[in-house]
Amino acid sequence: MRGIVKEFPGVRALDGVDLDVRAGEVHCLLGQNGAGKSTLIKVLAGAHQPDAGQISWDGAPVTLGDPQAAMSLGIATIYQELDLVAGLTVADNVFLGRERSRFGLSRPAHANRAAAELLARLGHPEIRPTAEVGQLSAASQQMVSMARALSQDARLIVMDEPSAVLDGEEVEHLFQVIRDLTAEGVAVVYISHRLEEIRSVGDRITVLKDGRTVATGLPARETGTREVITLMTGRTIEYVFPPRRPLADPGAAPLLEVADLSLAGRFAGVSFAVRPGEVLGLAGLVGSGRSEILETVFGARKATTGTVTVAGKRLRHGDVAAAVAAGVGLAPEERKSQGLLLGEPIYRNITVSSLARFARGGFLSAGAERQAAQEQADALDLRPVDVDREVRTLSGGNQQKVVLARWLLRDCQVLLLDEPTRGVDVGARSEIYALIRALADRGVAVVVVSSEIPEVLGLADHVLVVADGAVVASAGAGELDEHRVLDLVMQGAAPAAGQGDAA
Amino acid sequence: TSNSSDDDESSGGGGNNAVSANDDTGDTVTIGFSAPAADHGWMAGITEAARAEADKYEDVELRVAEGTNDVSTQISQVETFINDGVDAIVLLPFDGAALTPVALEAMEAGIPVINVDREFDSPFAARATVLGDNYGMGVSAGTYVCSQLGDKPDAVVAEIAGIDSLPLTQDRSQGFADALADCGLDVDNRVAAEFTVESGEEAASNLLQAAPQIDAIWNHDDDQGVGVLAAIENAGRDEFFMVGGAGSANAMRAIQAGDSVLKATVIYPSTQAADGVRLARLLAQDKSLSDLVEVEIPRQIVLNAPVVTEDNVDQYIDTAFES
Amino acid sequence: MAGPVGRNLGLVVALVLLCIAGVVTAGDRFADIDNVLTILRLASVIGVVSIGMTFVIIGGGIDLSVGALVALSSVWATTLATQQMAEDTHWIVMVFTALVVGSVAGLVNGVVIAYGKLVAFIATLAMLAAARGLAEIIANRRTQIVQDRDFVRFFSGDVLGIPTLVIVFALVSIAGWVLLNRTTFGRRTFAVGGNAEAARLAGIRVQRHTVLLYVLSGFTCGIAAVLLMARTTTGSSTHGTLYELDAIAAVVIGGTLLIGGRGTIVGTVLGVLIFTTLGNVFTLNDLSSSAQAVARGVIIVAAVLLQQRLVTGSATMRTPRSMSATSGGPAGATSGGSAVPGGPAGDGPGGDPTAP
Amino acid sequence: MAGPVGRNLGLVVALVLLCIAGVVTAGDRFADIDNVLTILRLASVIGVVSIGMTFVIIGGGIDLSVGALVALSSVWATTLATQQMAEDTHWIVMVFTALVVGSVAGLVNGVVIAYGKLVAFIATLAMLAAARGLAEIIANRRTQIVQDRDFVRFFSGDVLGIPTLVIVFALVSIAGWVLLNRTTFGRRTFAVGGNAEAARLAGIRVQRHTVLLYVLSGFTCGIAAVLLMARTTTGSSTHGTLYELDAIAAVVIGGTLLIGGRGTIVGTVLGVLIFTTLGNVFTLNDLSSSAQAVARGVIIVAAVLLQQRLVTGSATMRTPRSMSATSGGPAGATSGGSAVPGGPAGDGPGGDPTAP
Ligand SMILES: Nc1ncnc2c1ncn2[C@@H]1O[C@H](COP(=O)(O)OP(=O)(O)OP(=O)(O)O)[C@@H](O)[C@H]1O
Ligand SMILES: Nc1ncnc2c1ncn2[C@@H]1O[C@H](COP(=O)(O)OP(=O)(O)OP(=O)(O)O)[C@@H](O)[C@H]1O
Ligand SMILES: [Mg+2]
Ligand SMILES: [Mg+2]
Repeated sequence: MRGIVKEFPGVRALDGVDLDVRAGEVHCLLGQNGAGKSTLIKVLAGAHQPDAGQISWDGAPVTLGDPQAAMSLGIATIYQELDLVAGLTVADNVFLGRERSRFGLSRPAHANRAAAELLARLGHPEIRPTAEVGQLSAASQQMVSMARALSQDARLIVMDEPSAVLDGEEVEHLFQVIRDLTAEGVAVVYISHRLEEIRSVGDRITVLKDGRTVATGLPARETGTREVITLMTGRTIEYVFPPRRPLADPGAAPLLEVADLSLAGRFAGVSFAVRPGEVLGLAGLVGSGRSEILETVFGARKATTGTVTVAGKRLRHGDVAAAVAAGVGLAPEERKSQGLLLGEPIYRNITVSSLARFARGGFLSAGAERQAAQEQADALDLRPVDVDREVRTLSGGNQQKVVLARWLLRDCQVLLLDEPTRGVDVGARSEIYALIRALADRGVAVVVVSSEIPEVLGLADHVLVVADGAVVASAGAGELDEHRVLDLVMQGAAPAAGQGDAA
Repeated sequence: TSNSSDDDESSGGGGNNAVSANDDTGDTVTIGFSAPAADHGWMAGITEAARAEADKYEDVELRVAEGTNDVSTQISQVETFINDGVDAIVLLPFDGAALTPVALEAMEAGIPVINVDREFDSPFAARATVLGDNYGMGVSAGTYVCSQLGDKPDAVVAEIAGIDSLPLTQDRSQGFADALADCGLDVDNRVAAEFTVESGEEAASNLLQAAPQIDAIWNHDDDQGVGVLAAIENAGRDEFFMVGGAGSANAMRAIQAGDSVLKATVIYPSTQAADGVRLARLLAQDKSLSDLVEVEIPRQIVLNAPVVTEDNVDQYIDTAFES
Repeated sequence: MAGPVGRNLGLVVALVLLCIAGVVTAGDRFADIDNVLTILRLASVIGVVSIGMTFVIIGGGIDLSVGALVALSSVWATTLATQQMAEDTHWIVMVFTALVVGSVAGLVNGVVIAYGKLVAFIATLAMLAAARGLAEIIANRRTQIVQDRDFVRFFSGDVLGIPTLVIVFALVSIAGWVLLNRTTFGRRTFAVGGNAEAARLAGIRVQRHTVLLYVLSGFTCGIAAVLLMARTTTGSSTHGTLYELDAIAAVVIGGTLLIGGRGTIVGTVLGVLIFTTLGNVFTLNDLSSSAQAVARGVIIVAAVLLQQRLVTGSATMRTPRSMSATSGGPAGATSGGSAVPGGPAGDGPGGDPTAP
Repeated sequence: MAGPVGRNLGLVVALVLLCIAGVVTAGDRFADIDNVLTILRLASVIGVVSIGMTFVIIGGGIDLSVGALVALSSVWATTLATQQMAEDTHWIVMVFTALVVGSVAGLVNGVVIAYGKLVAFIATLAMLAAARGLAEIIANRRTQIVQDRDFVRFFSGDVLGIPTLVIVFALVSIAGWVLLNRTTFGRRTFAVGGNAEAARLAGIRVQRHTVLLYVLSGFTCGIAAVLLMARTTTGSSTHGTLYELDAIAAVVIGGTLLIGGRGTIVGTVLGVLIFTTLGNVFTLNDLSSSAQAVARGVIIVAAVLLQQRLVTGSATMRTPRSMSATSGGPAGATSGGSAVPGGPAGDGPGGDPTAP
């Protein structure tokens, strides 16, 4: 790809990008949120038409007018937004657009068998080909996308942040699959914000910044983390967690108290307490039930038993509005479908939970509202700066900041964060870590769920390890290390199998 | 045969009086015409007859508003005519009462209104009124049924009404019930259709199942009657006779042929609006009805609702509307 | 999950209850075979249209023009010229004309929507007005009688006691079922309606597929016109009045989501049967049309509630992301204009329709 | 982005073109102030209903029962009992009755949809049938005449030459605009319609809000009933026939997305005016109603296409996800049943509504 330019109204997403990929290599694409990585690969997949530039395949220039053209060349793409059809089965999704039929009739048995083979190859034989994709966990859906790409017998597979929804073990498995592929001469373009992954699977690196190639062809293993970060951000960032400070008042009454909380069929007997200024981390495998614990605490799911107490006041089960009124905020796992009003401007997304503050007798003061939103946006270094932009046009990291800004504006006492750094680049990631710590220092009680164990360990004061809907360990962050957590997670997972994300 | 040729003949019949000076071309008059949506044959026939009538006069310019079943829209059409300063308005209201205020407004503005078919609720809202006789139609049908079944006190009589929410349907049913009561009969099964062929077929299909044995059916409308007959034929039933309504050419041909259950139909003239147009023209030109001694156009003309049977069908078939 | 019966359990129960009500109130007259055939015959015309509508709605669209297309097809197929041609050759000419007219009008719908990028609601509303107007102009607002006795005899006859109309309906339903569930076309319809962007990225030609869906709907309107011509022995510009609402209601009550991506043919057929049986039971009981209207409203609500309770009740274990459903299901509740909360379809109720 | 005019540029142009057509073909008769007032008076009744409908649709729902609610309110407010009470006290009793009846019926809609979790389409369709049936029963299918002269005089009078009806419409529109754009209620309506799940997680009581939306729609039906009672001096079960389609068409042509989350009051008002003016121009030109129907269909399509071209054309800088629009916009094209592809609203056309 040479000199690719793609303009969106108001944004020049790509401004002359070069990229060359060799057979059999894993080419990593790096860049901050909004650098243009996803846009670039969409151009490569034929989903976007470039405004300028040239794409060559096997040395010959080609035009990719639509996704089909790219596919027929042997380019398979796994998009960042899981682009699956929720209402169709796994097998249907795997072969969508390339269904095999005989006499016009489809052959479900045949497709199911083929899909099962692919999923087994990916290490996920538990995903049934006849299951409906909408019922699967995000991780399983990611596997379906992978299977889709594999089924195309492609010569180039493009993966846009495939590891974002996977936990450590699954990522390892993914890498194994990638190595198998490259061994067969398939080229892979791999996008991720986790630099350590790049090091372990990548061959060469291309770094994008503001729609331009700032470096290409760097050897993955030899290039230092610091150097890469500097290339991406234009500055040096310490990829570290902010220091913990001792609690101002270690004896303070817990702000959030959860006692014996259960949700039938999902998790049971969860108890914990978070004091003001404390960060509680929930570690565990994907599908262990951490998200559901958060959602239940928040009232988004109606608890079967147990109590949730905020600042001494018991919350009604299943009543989000009451939780919000009591000063609880949730940054949900699925940003786009659960967190954001995609079609609305940024400022409205930020103020939606604090409308009462800007209203007198129900009438909004638009000026005050926008200004308050703008302040939050500036404080979080949100890009673009213009809070009138629609949220849907923001890159993932910035969308996450919008959700955080919402609760910051609301002055929450208790903040529940579900995978707060998913899809967020290193720069922004550090900012978010600092932010979380700063909030805690202001006396907020924070609960963080993350699939990245180092993140939980680095960020939290206290860690709960969750496995299969039960808390299997509870310890201060200092008492645990990554291996210990993994052990706990695996032990917990083993006996109670059959309830995981097999679906 | 097209309707206009029928009308030519009919006007030839009624045109005997046209030998008078009334048919001489006078000052050109603009007449506004508004009627409900032509969603069934009779209503379509109404509008068409009005247009055809207007075409016959060089001195008449007929302005036809889009047929509508929304009274609010119809009101605005009349308002438009008033704004336009037409010379007269022929109005077949979707709902007489609802159109009364705007008709009053027109009259106050000095525009004579000829009310057709559905009566206003104020005598001042129209200069002249041409009415079909809905109640009388029911009475005629009922009387005919009585005449055929009078000796069978336990005869089963069924009724297939038109659009049930219209007051005119209620009038017809009332007349029918009253007339039947006179000879000790009553309506055993009643269904309502929507004046369309299809709804007639559907209503009749269900009706025939509801009543395994029937002696007589009165169907309010010959348009839907086509569907009713199709349903009867499909069900293979013929133990009863049927009386139609409105008097379409189709129905009359069937009566003439005598090979179906349809033995009679009650006329509900589809030329009312055409009469209205004539009256409007005369009013606008300050003329009078030539066959009357009276120098003024009468205030109200109620049209007869005769029963057409095999015996007298020849007399009516030429003025019937094609549906 | 769950067979067609399981998934449509509530509808089946509603229909059975309705039949019991029919038997109790009207006894033999209801249970009579002739009466059952009458119900089926009445269901045939609107049923065929509803099958086409099911495809359009699953594909994420809507077709308000079906009634008008039935009228236009029936009128065009019964013009003097067509009937003359039919007389000279064979009545199949009339059938053919109706099908072609319906399909071509559907094609126009599809092209305007897929390539002109008009909202389906507006495009087909415009077609509704235009097609009915055109039908009136062609027919000159007359009811056109079908002269060809063979045509009428063929379609209003029966085979082994089953009316041809009903057989046609059954065939169309089966063909629709196979097309939806057993062919590539069907898979793609779900994909296009469920997530058009994903479908496009998967290489499906979404626009072309959309056009085909509307052609299919137009085609079923053509079939319905033929059936209606046989049933009423006429072609008329008033045929098919308000079919759009009836068909959409049958499809939606059958569990198809108005936002697309999910739906079943079996549900639609049950929906049609429920509505038709309802009318029949009312008539057998000689209910006034006003009382019918009120009862109809109440029964519709009851039937759908029943369907929801039955299916979600028996299926809580199968519906994973039921978060919104259990906690008071607002997503569905308000996107109610489009989503079926609590999912009458029984699969993944409350599943946030916007989630991938 | 862009003021109301900019965003509705296409609609304004369409309306202006229509007016030019009116002036050219009907000259002074069209441009006459009386004629303009006639258009506005006609627009008032359906306009008020459309304002309520705009809220419901932006909130992700739909209300098919509006016409029936207008009928029911008008009938209830003109029963002998009510009129007697009004005579004993003041005609405001009739107004009050109409508003309460409309609101309560809307409440029933809302509760069934939000808490009973019925699809809005089905729930309000059922209400359509039930309310009209009830109106017929109450009125015994007779047209009820308003006896109170003061009532009629008040509403059919004018202030400074502007008819009271039009003033009411203007007030309702302004109130609607303020409510939608300047209050928390309006903001929540967008949120609930745009993403109910996200709205719920942001602490909005989605179900309660949904109920309020339908109550609001019912309330506007009550107002419309009062206007219609004044205009016709009657209450009748046939009032408001097919208002549901007219109102939805006006709302959608005004750029409000059927899937919710986006829409404007100004667009709706323009949509209403376009439809009303169209009918007026037709009447002035003495077109046959069949030809009118055909022309209406064609003009609707033309107007929407114009709106799309103008807004997307002049606004490429403002329309972010033009991806699908440029690349053959399938998302919008097929979810056309719900989305407005090419977005007449001018903002974010073709934004794939289903993508997460
Ligand atoms: N359809 C679109 N319309 C308008 N702007 C867009 C569109 N898609 C992307 N953009 C903009 O283009 C730029 C590049 O976005 P892109 O999604 O390619 O970033 P990215 O590198 O993949 O970021 P992330 O790491 O967050 O996924 C961003 O500024 C984004 O806001
Ligand atoms: N409503 C539901 N019905 C059935 N199963 C569900 C439901 N919601 C979630 N699950 C399943 O329950 C398990 C726990 O899900 P949860 O999202 O809480 O896990 P998690 O630990 O947060 O993992 P992740 O990182 O994927 O979010 C998953 O397997 C998920 O598929
Ligand atoms: Mg990206
Ligand atoms: Mg989670």
